[in-house]
Amino acid sequence: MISTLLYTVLILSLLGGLLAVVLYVVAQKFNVQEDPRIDEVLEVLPGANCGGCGYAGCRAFVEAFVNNPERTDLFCPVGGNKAMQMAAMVLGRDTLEQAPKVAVVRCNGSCQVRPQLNVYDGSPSCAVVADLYGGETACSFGCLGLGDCVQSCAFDALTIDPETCLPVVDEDKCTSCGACVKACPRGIIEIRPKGPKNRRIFVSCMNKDKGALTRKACPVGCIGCGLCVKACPFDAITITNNLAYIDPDACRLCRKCVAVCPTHSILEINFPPKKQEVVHE
Amino acid sequence: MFLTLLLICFGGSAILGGVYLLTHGPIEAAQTAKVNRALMGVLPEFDNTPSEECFEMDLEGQVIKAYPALFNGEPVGWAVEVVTTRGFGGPIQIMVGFLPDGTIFNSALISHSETPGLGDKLDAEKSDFSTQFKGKHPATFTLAVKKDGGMVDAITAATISSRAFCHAMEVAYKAFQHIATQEGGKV
Amino acid sequence: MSKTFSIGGIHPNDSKFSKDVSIVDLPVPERVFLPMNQHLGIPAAPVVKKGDTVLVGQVVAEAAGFVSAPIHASVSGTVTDVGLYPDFQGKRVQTVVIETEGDDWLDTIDRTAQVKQEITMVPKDTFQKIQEMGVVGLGGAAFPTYVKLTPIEGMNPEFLIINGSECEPFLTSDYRLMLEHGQELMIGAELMRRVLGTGVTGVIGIEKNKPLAIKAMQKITAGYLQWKVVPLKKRYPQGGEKQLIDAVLGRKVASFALPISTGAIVQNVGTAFAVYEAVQKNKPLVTNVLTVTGSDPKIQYNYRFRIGTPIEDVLKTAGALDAEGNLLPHIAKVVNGGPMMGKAVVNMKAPVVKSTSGLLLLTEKETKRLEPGECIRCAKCFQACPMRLQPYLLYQLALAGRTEELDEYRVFDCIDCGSCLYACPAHLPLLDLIRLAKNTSLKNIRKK
Amino acid sequence: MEYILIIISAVFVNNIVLNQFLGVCPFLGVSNRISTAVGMSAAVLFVMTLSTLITYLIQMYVLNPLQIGFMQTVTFILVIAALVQMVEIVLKKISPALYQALGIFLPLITTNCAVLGVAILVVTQEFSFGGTPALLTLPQALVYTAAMAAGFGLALILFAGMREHMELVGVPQPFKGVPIALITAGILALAFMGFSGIV
Amino acid sequence: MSKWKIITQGIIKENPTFVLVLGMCPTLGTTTSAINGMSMGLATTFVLMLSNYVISLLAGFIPSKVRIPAFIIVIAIFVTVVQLVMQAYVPALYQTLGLFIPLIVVNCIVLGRAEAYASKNKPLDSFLDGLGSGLGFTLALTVLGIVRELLGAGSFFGLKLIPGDAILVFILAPGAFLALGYLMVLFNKLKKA
Amino acid sequence: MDKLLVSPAPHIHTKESTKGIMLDVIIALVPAVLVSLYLAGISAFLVLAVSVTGCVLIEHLIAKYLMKKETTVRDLSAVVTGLLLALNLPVSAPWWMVLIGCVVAIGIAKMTFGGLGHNLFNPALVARVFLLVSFPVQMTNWALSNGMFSPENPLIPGFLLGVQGQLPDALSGATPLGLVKEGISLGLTPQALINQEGLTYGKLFLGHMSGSMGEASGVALLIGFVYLLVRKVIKPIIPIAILVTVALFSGILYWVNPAQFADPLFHLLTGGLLIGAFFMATDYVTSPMSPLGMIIFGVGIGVVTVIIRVWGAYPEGMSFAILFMNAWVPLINKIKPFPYQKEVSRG
Amino acid sequence: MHSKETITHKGIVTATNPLKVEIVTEGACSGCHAKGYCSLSAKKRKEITRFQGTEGWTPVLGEEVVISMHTRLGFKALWYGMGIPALLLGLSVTCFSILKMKEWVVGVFALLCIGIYYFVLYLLKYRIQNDFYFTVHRPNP
Ligand SMILES: Cc1cc2nc3c(=O)[nH]c(=O)nc-3n(C[C@H](O)[C@H](O)[C@H](O)COP(=O)(O)O)c2cc1C
Ligand SMILES: Cc1cc2nc3c(=O)[nH]c(=O)nc-3n(C[C@H](O)[C@H](O)[C@H](O)COP(=O)(O)O)c2cc1C
Ligand SMILES: Cc1cc2nc3c(=O)[nH]c(=O)nc-3n(C[C@H](O)[C@H](O)[C@H](O)COP(=O)(O)O)c2cc1C
Ligand SMILES: Cc1cc2nc3c(=O)[nH]c(=O)nc-3n(C[C@H](O)[C@H](O)[C@H](O)CO)c2cc1C
Ligand code: SF4
Ligand code: SF4
Ligand code: SF4
Ligand code: SF4
Ligand code: FES
Repeated sequence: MISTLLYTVLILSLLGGLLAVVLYVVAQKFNVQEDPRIDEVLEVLPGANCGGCGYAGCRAFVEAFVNNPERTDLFCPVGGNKAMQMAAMVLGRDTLEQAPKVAVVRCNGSCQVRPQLNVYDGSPSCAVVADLYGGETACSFGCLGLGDCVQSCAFDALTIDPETCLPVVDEDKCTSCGACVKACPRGIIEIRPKGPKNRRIFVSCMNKDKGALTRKACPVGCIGCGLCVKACPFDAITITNNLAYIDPDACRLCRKCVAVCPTHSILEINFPPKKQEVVHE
Repeated sequence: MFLTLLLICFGGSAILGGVYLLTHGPIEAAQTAKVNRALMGVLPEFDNTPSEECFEMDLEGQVIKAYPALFNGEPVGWAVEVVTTRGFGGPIQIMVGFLPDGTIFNSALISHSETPGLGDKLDAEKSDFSTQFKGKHPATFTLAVKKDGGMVDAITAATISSRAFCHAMEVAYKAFQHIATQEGGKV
Repeated sequence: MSKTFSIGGIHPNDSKFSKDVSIVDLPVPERVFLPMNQHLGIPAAPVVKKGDTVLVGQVVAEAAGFVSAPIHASVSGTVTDVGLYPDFQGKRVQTVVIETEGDDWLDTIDRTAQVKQEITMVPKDTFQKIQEMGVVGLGGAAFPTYVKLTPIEGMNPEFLIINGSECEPFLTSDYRLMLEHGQELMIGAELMRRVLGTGVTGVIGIEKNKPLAIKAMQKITAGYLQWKVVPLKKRYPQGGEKQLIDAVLGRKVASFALPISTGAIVQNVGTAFAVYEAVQKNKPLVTNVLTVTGSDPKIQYNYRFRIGTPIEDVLKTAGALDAEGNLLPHIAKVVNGGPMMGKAVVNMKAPVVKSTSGLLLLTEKETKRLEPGECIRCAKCFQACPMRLQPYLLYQLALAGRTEELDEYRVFDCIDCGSCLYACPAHLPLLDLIRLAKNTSLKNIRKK
Repeated sequence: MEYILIIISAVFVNNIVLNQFLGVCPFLGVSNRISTAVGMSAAVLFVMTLSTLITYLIQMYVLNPLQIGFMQTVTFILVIAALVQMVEIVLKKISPALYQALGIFLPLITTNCAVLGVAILVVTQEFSFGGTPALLTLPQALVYTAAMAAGFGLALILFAGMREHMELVGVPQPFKGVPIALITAGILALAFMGFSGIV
Repeated sequence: MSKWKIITQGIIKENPTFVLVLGMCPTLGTTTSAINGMSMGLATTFVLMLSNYVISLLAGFIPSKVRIPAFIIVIAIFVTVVQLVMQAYVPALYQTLGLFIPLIVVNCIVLGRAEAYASKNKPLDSFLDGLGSGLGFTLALTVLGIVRELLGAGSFFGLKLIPGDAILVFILAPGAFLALGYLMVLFNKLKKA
Repeated sequence: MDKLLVSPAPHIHTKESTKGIMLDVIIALVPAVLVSLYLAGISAFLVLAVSVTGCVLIEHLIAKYLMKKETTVRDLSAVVTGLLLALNLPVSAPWWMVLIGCVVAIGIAKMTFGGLGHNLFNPALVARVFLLVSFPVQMTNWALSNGMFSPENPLIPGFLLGVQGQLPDALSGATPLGLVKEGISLGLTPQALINQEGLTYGKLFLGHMSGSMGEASGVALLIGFVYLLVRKVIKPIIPIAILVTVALFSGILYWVNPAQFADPLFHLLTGGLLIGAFFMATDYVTSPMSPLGMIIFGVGIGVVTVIIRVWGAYPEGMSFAILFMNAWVPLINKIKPFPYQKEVSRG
Repeated sequence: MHSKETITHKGIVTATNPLKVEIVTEGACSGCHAKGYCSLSAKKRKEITRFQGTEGWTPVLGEEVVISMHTRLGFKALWYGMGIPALLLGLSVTCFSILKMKEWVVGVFALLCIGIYYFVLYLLKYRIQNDFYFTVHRPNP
């Protein structure tokens, strides 16, 4: 009996000592003390693992964010400012506020207005069509309508409107992660600031052809006439390659350009409808 | 630092040793209880402690334990503990109780690793396979499954286990005969 | 057993309905469009401007680099525009437009039908001539022929293979050429052989579904010591350069290697004929032969056409258009080329070009793709692929966007033959995605 | 012959993962790279055999003679934990290059469950090869351990392949990840049932 | 966090089996019947509670460098205690659970909770945390045991519901994997709903 | 057409389709189905009917209500699974057991993985093995005279019972393989057993009803196999590899000790070997793609089959062997086909 | 990411001259949803120092990089570090058992053999090192 107790104590102390030495050395040398803040920050982020931040996954992003307090460019587009503020709060530091952004579709050529010249019968992928030919209509810059962008969106923010055959962005769901921008072979989608009160104005066309050609292909395309440039009091509009572009930072939403555009290719979003009528008169 | 660990080790091992010492008795008691329970099941009423009077013998290269049962000093039977390796999943250990004339009083499954749902029906709790041996005398009741020309109803889809059980029975009976002839059936 | 290539291949119905129709001249069109990218490589540079008058055979654009070819006027008349015009796929390319006035040829061109047998030109001049006359490969890729004939250091040509397999279903222009102009194209082939070197052996590979052509060419080659005809088993894509070399010589061209690395050079029969005309007749590549075909038995023609003729005009002559100039109602698709590799025509105002070998008119029933299902892993695509790729895997990897693995499974080896997509019983758009993946893969490789 | 029986039994009939349920976590967790699975298997084989050798000796020549068999669990886990770590330290000291290559190549060997399980099985389970059941001798014990590890490897490697297939063709969303792995393992275990009764 | 929440957290939101996928081996290996599964779960719970409690008590004294070895020793000791006690008082159960009792030592839940929770929290909370996690584990094992027993033997906690044999696979190895796989999907569906 | 149709090349496509291929397999199974109907009459019909409708229905329900997508039953693959499952069951299988089989085949083995083309294991075989392990008694002992379709039931006209249904002495018993296995364990020689039970090769080849329905007739299966080959639905590589391996392996054993091991022909003709080799090992989805892979696959099946038959607990090993090798398929498919050409070759 | 011929691993640059990169290896149970929970040895930090050029780009301290290595090298390391000793273990146990030594002596000797092997490996350290080199890349997003 006593011997049993003795041996027990002896053996366990011996082994415990041994284990302690080994594990001590190991802990000293290799063990990772995971920063507990990483988990805490992860907790406050949406955790979509979408890669919109430029990192391989949320965890990688958080690691970079926690370990590099000096980097102010790190931003989770999905969680937006709110999440970043909370993350910063967890770490006790400040973040730079970024203007909220949203995806906009820069093509007006719905299937009702753009004459269809042929019928495509290959695999339903914009990338394949773009590789093959100019598309079903005469505009070789416009949306192909097969929804590669829809597929790429992890947040169900995009749908193809069956009537216009154009993608529609659900502003509430869109996180401005930019996946659709990468997916579109035609470069139709742009991530733009949401604008004050979610109001924004942009040229909804990508056609870089000369005006006459554009007109033939699509009645609502930008013909590069330059009227909007003249109309804009803030020098926000430039024309390159027969295509107007409105600089979101310079634009003050005066909507003068919308009124003058002969092809109605400048879109205004979320403005009260009443005024819109005025514009059209 | 090491001191702390050593202390923990020390304390821990003390606790452990203590628990061991405390449970040591009950563990052994549990083991004998198990044997006793089995003995009670396979033998008619007795008033000695067969587990303490057990003796071992060598038969067919196997160490077999035999327990004598007495009532009022009279031998009322023998319990024989055998192992067979012919089971499906591994060794099967059973205990068989014989009346002095060789009639099987009862049998009990002590340990086995047969397939649940198939071979484990050897267990009296799971099927009445083992009850068919009750009260039979091996001289008149051939200890083999019917397929092999014996008189035992095998468990369906578990002929192997049934065979093994019969085999174990047979070994037990041989051991009993051995006792009966060698030791004269007396204690 | 006749020879064929060793890997994969399919057996579509060969549908050569127009094979008994002789080649006739297509009327000279009112206007021709001469795109500057009728060959692989750098587009040619126009040397005429609006208002210039030109004669047939006159240079309108010059080669703009080593891998490039000059372009000659195929009609006489006035240049009415030099600008961007959509090609048959709707992509805009630099084009010279000539309004036809009469049919006046440069007088240096020998327009007699008489076969000029004797070869007088030395190889060096022959080579020069081929370049000047704008001869490009007429087997499909339109690779400038003289580039292929340019010696590469360390690679000795041993064989010149004339590609008469015409493995694409429907098409018969090469076949008719062999029947009607066998002698001429043989002279063209011999000319090229001499350019490559006197030690080079000439081989003409013809599929067995063209027994008359085999016989005709065998007769003609009897007069040439270094030439022989190799009959080949009918199997698509026998005409593919790598497959043909495998079939004829049993040699295989490695990934990214030039065919010449196996000692072989492949030229199409049409190319050989063009070389004959260029060298012996001093005639630039301004005409070529195309087949207008389809399952409609009434529209079966082999035409010699002026390069730059609008597709509309060709189809009108063939009777495929109604009075208003619309396609007949049963025709759903016009393909520039064969059914396996040809490209669907989008713009019928666009012209047929140097390498156009046929206009195929398909009905909706024949060509409409069926609803794709799930890959049932039947391996038919794998068995069909002549490059021993795993199309089902490439397709799935492409869908998943796993580029690195696509390279590992050699997506860049795909020759676009379409066998896999043809063979898939689940009707998956295999090649659509493989092609996309291949293009990205090649882009990445070029970057490195 | 008995060695062959031991091997067949351990690899196919009583596969450590599919039948004995040891080392299930790493089985479910190791990536779908086949090379990683192969590497893991080899590493597990080494670690398992080495630790069994030591625990076997401890059980037979220390615990049993001293009659403190109840210390088995405590001693084994301490020994195994120390050993696994020690292999790392030793390798690092011996050849940093080797060590670094292994670090990039393999995940850490955290198969405690399987290692400890097998170490205990080896010293407690009785085997019979026709005769009276008995504990394994040292060489038998080592062969048994190695075969167990090989069975682990087999399951792991087969699984890596299947997982890769599933990743490519896709499984319905609710089943992604662990559930489909478990179900596949279930069907694999069904297939392995065919081997039952061989030993 | 309220004491109650500490307990429930481990049962549903962070259920060790269905959500965290920890300790798969005992989960699969001991659930041939409901009672076996439950016993295994309770044995683990016991170890979890006590080790959590003791580690939380000791945490202040143990230098962080030897934290892990100390934890292992504490846990191993409790496991051995469980082993001895079971051997003494429920030997039959001990036999059926077999190997998996000593394997509690390497169950990730136990060391994991010690490391992640007990070493940083108060003894009572740690005790409750151990209880919660343990109950979550027990719950999962019991449910799996019930399902397997019901399908495989037609009985419920040993009570025979249908006569004769049922679908035998479910008490054999393949059934363990299949049942757990589908249960996991079900649990996640229910959790979401 | 007023608008041109446009698509990437190629512009013509094969006339084959998934549905057509499945239909071919169904047609190829007709002889085997007819033989089992002829031999066992309405009992066979019942099993077939429950199995096929069960599989189709379950697939439909799962696709429509659980996966919420277009139903996939129109590709007929569920019918093939149902037919093959039925042919893998004894005629005496009760309807509920067949139904459990359907749930396992379609629900577990096929749809859980995502449906046609996604599954790793042969659905019909998963179901068979599942049932075999769960209900060893019903699955290995063949007894026609159970349930309502016994010859004693006066309401059932004799012809509906099939040829063997009228032979009371052939009504129950084990499969030939089971008999031989059992006998060998009792120390009899295979030859003696075969003679004793009257298992002539002719009978084994032409038709008998002791075992699964699909084991009934070698010749019916062969006809179906030839049909599949002629229609180019399958390549013969896998079946040949299996048969050759089994013949060789069992031949060697027989040569070593004819008293303990059955002869190769017996092995080839009994059990599910033929139906397995012709119809189940060749399932596209669960077999390798390349010829080399197919050989490895077939050889593996052959070896495992013989090992299980000779040494294992189960009398029959084909189903296990195919499932076991199914697990290897992804690895086998990893063997890259020889590249078109690595180095430039000259002649 | 799944390329077969090379293995890649994420790491962080901890020194630039000479280059040192720290990697974190995780436990085998990476499928386990509670990575942080089991910390017996779930995560370890290892330093990689043997690099073979950086493809014309200088890594910055603290930068995230990707290390890649031929799979072949991994197997080689495995073979040297664990494969051979495992074989040696088996071999020595067989030999000593055949010599009919006592079991515990066999065991101790077998352990000794492995010890000797590792010692030899230690002596050959520099020779072996020449075979093992890794490359670093920028992570591509
Ligand atoms: C997984 C499995 C477990 C089995 N378990 C047993 C068992 O425990 N006992 C047994 O006798 N047979 C068992 N068998 C069945 C035997 O291998 C054998 O088929 C049967 O005993 C002979 O059939 P019969 O009893 O119907 O004559 C098992 C079979 C398998 C496949
Ligand atoms: C799949 C495939 C099929 C081809 N089929 C033919 C053919 O039938 N006839 C032909 O002349 N060229 C065919 N080619 C083109 C040849 O590969 C090769 O480019 C041509 O014969 C070279 O001659 P050229 O330069 O004179 O055109 C095919 C190419 C591919 C990729
Ligand atoms: C850059 C480049 C250089 C080539 N140089 C040669 C050459 O020197 N000799 C030759 O025979 N082919 C040469 N080729 C031709 C190709 O191998 C091939 O014949 C051509 O792409 C036509 O292919 P196809 O007609 O089979 O489609 C060259 C191709 C390219 C892209
Ligand atoms: C040649 C061939 C053999 C088939 N064999 C089987 C089979 O053995 N079992 C089965 O469930 N389905 C079989 N199918 C049908 C189908 O492929 C199967 O249901 C898929 O595995 C389901 O994804 C077969 C199909 C073909 C074309
Ligand atoms: S719409 Fe585009 S930017 Fe917005 S969430 Fe979807 S993919 Fe991201
Ligand atoms: S926006 Fe781009 S990706 Fe989306 S449907 Fe249009 S072309 Fe396709
Ligand atoms: S298109 Fe490419 S992948 Fe398809 S069969 Fe031809 S070579 Fe192979
Ligand atoms: S041919 Fe189609 S269905 Fe068959 S393996 Fe290839 S992709 Fe899959
Ligand atoms: S419990 Fe995780 S490996 Fe066993």
